[in-house]
Amino acid sequence: MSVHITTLDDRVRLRQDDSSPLSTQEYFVNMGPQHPSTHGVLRLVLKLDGETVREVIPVLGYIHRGIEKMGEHQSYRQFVHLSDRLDYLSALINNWAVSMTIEKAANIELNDRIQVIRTLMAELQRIQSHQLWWGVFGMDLGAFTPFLYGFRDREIIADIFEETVGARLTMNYIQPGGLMYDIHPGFVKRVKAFLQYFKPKLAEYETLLSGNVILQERLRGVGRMDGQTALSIGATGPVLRASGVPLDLRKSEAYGSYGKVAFDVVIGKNGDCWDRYWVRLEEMRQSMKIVEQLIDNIPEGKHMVMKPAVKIKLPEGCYYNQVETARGILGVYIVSDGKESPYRIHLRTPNFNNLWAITETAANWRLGDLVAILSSLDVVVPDIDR
Amino acid sequence: MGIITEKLPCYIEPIPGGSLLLTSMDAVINWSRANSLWPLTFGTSCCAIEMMMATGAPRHDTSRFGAEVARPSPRQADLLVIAGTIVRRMAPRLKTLYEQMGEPRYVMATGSCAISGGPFMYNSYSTIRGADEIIPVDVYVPGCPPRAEAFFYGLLTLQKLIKEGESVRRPGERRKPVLSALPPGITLDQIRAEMAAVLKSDATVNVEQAAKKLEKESQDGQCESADGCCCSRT
Amino acid sequence: MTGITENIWQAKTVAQRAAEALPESVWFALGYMVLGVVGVAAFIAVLGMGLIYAERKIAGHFQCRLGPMRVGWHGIFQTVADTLKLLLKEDVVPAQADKFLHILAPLFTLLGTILVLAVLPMSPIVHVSDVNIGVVYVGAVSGFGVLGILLGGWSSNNKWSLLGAMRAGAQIISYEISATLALLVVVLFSGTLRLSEIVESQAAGWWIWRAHGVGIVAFLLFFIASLAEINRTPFDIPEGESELTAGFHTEYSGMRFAFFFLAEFINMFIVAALTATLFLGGWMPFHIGDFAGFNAIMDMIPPGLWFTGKTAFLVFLIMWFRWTFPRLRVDQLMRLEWKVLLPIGFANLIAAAVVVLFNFYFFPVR
Amino acid sequence: MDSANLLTAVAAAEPNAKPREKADRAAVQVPVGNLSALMKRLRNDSTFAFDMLCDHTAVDWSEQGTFELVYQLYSTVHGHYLMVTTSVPRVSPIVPTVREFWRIAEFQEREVYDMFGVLYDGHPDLRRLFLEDDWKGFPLRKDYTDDFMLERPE
Amino acid sequence: MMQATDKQENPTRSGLVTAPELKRHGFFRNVFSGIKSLLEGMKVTFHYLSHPSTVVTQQYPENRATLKMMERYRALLTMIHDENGLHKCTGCQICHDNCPNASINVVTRSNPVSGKKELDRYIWRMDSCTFCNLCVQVCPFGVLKMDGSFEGAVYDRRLFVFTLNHYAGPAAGLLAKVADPEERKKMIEPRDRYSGPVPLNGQELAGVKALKKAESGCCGGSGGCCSDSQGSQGSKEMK
Repeated sequence: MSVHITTLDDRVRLRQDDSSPLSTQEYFVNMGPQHPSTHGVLRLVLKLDGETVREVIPVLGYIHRGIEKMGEHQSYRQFVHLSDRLDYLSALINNWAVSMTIEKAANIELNDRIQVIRTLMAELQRIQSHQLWWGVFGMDLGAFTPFLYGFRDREIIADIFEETVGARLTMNYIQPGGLMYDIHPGFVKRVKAFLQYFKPKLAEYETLLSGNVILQERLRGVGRMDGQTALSIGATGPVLRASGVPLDLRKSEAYGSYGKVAFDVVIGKNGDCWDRYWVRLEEMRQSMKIVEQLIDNIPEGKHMVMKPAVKIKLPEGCYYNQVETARGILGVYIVSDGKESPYRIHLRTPNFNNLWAITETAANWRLGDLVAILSSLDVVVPDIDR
Repeated sequence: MGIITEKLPCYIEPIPGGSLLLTSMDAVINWSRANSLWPLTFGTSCCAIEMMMATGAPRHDTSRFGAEVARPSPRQADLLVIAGTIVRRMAPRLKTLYEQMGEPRYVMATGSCAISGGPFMYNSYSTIRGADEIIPVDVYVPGCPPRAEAFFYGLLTLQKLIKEGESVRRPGERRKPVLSALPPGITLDQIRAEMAAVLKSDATVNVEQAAKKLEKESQDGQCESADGCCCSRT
Repeated sequence: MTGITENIWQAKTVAQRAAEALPESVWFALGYMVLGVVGVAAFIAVLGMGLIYAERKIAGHFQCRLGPMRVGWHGIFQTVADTLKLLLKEDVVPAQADKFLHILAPLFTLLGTILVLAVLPMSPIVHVSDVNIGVVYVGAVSGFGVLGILLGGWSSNNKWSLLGAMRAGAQIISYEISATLALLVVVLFSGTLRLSEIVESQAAGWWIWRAHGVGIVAFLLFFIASLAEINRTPFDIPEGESELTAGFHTEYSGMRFAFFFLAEFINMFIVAALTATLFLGGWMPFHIGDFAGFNAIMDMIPPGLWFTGKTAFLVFLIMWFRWTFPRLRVDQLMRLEWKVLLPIGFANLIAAAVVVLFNFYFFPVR
Repeated sequence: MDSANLLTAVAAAEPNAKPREKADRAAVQVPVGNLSALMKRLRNDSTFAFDMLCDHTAVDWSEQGTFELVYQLYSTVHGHYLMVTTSVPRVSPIVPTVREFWRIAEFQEREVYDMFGVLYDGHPDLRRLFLEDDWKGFPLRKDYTDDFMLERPE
Repeated sequence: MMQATDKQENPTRSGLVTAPELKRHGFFRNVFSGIKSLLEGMKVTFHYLSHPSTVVTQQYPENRATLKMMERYRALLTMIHDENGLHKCTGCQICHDNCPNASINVVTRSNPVSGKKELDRYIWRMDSCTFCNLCVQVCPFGVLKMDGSFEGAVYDRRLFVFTLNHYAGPAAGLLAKVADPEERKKMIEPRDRYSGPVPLNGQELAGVKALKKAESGCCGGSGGCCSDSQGSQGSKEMK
């Protein structure tokens, strides 16, 4: 048996290298939990050699709220609202993931209207999430204005959500058995107005940031990760696709209404920061394509196939289901013992896996590159910590 | 806080006209502090996004309040916006951040999680039930998360607190203005009228009593009760 | 041309007046000096606040928003409130810091900027001191800034601060070379080190185009290198917010942070003003060859306004850069200097020497 | 491969693996002793080619006195899923690590250790992931108690 | 790795878009294309500077009069009272059971006249509410709704505990059956919207006990601890 339990102190111990008089001394620096570019309360312990990053040790748990434990005490319907607070930037998709798992387990059949609206909402959420990422990415690289532009355009989708859902960030809209509300009468008009507005803005994004020579120099070849490593690390979403693996559950599983729409899977070639940047930008375009195809074809039907007051009980067994959020695959694992609340609920969150890519990619890059790589992985810390 | 705000008042007070000077000093100092609230770039979860919407989105734009200069270093920040859940592991760090901030410092708890633990109040082994268990909080902004306008309302409430509750005469102490007992948007008259409509004559007695009490308290300007509504800080 | 301006605006600096007055009365001379010092101090404070307000307002409009709005009319008193608050904010010196150096550092940074301001010919009359080796002096005293930054970063006892300070040190010293090389081009052309004489030598045309292509290259070199020297985007690496929290001034608060903050903005002004002085004719009006009528109209605009206008344009350009570009990486920054700007600078200097030596002018120099 | 074929293939590869009942997708149950060998086979055999470990977690069956460890595997080559489970006694929960096959297992196993106290044999850096190093107890165990935690009032 | 491409389902629709390679040119071309890209970026930002119509800022405290929330926006839980000031709540506890974190406490009493179980206080804790809307959804009588008034910042977190019902007594339908107005008056008792300082600790809050304790405490159940009768006018002064 070689089980040896370590602590962080063991991990951050320096080995002095005196072999050569020219050897430089490495040192540890804490980046976070409060740091502008860790996007929340992620803490990275960096082993630096001058400006060069030798090792990254992520230290987690600064926003670990114990959602899985709470889930064991809540009914299935109540748990959906907790999933909002995982990756709050794709709250609707998280709702969908939990609801879909429950629906599959309880054999609830949904009508087309619900599926189409869910797909629409998920794609809008994906665009919104990528808009925020674009802005923050620009800011992490020192350009402040994209941040503002990203948020400006994000507000318009927030309006769409606010009108139909009644909330701007934590939605609890997609529920087991349907949707909380039917879409608002003004929904279609607003979405179309958004599509019209956002297309030229996306071109502007390209001019302002993608075309910029400084940005290209900062991203080219930085933080390269090949497909095999990405798979081994379990990275999903744009991070995996940028490494050249065309895994997109929207395509391979074709849940919701994704089977009925035409869209392309966006992949990168080298798996560097530039590819991750570009994949997300292009995904916004693909998402708009999906929205365009669906927005005129919302079928009639009810928005709820079961009453909200009905208590859900899943048959005994274990259920695992995945959806593609804006950041990758969100898996929901429910173990039911036939009661009202799950016996165990586990969330396989995309950011948890994506984060560890930093340990593979950031070594021997500069501090500034570390920020770029971290930003290109687009982690949302509460999603990691749960 | 320096000489001006700590020692000077003791010397000025006895001089004839010194009291007036102090009052005008208060006005100027509080004006500058209220209008220059530089927040710390700190956010833990969902509320941080809405806070960024308020501070970052051009539609809302905190720079109108002079509060867009988000400082990454707590030393230079005046306002600590606790945007999001605070968990047990984060609590000591939050305390450190607060301690690193120079006086005057203000704390605003936005969102249910920072106020009370919110969604993670029960059955969570990790979530702190309210940031005020760790550091003193000046203003609470409800919402989950509060929208940008609600954030601004909180900022205005904080400005009111600074303008009315601070004085160079009592450095380090912040007296909270008379608290709003009623939910926003509801006046006592409204309640009175509604009650009267439902309950005709005898039922209004209760409300009248409450009204008298309210008036008395607002004349006194501060709470007399012993349970520490008017929190002062050291 | 020079004759006209000389007649209208007799160039006399505060120091010259003080020197003239010295034989008459020591007190009179002292008065002039005190006037100069107070003037510069007031000028710095007002200028700093104005620039910060302008930056925030302009940034706002670049970003589809309004900027400060609520303190006074369109937020005009915003920076006044900020300054007052910063002055009254608690001044924290970390327990582990080197207290003496920690306090000294922001003073050094501010000193560097004040000393440069002293020799800037803002107009023929507003000119505190006209040093005969003005160009050398500017190069020398602007080094105080980097000293302050290094001291601040070192004494804070914070790894981020130190990283920021080291970045600043490497960056500023490297780019100083390019800036000086570009500056030498102007010295070559005008044949003087005195800033007022450099301005006067541009009466017939500004160096940026009178020196053919050489002038434009030198102008660009100087402007880029100066941007890097004052740590503005895209070269704001020492205080790169997303990388080093707040860089070298992470541990500074209140008043001392305000010094750094102020110095940053005054430096921006100085760079703009120096560039205007060296390449865009300083307070010299814009003249086109022999169009006497046009030139006369241009002469009617006071030189102070010319100087302000040119400087404001350059300041705006700097702000425009800041709100558009991402920042470079440390090694890219160094590569840009040593592999791009420096060779170009040397080539340009040699070209300038050739031009001067063989007298390849379109216009007569003097 | 569809799930029936997959189960047959796994059974052929590892005779001790039995299909896990009450699962909504192809799932097998193996004894702890065979876990490492099976995982190696699943990872490297081209008929399986499970190149992605989607998820790894545990379930505390406190009444039966066991932890059930769950591995969700996915193959991007074949596009099939497999759930592998194994049971260890709660009193001595020691499992071989699968880190050598999938890098992410290192961190997922750390999470399971953090939450359940399952020990991984051969893990290079087994320490708490979310909680502080000196945290007492393992929160996701069913018998976890904590004087900090509040029950929801009824 | 690329063989996975072939295995994708829906091959007819499955296109792949690949990221473009960044090209490198010679030194001078690099410099010029670089400068061109910078200028293009500057053009974008200058466009916004030079077009004040692109400013999208809504000035919040100034636009309070015209600011209108979306009808579904969830910011404040309210109990619907009809034009007679009557609500339909029967105190059935369904909302309490469905509330994810017990932000709703429905306190019931037995009516002094009829002896029936009815609503005494409907206590809502805004401080812990997640605005998930489940209570509104599950209510069989449509008693609740979410209101859009978001201005709720206060200095004391105890002020986030609201009593939503205006009176303690039977629901509207039951009250309508009582013919005698005198008897009606006896059946109901007023309740302010704000219930006064209720202990914050969740354990203590649970149940009537805490409430009674609070009522007998310093400030009483009605007036509230520290009060400001100005209510919403407060923010106007702040300008």
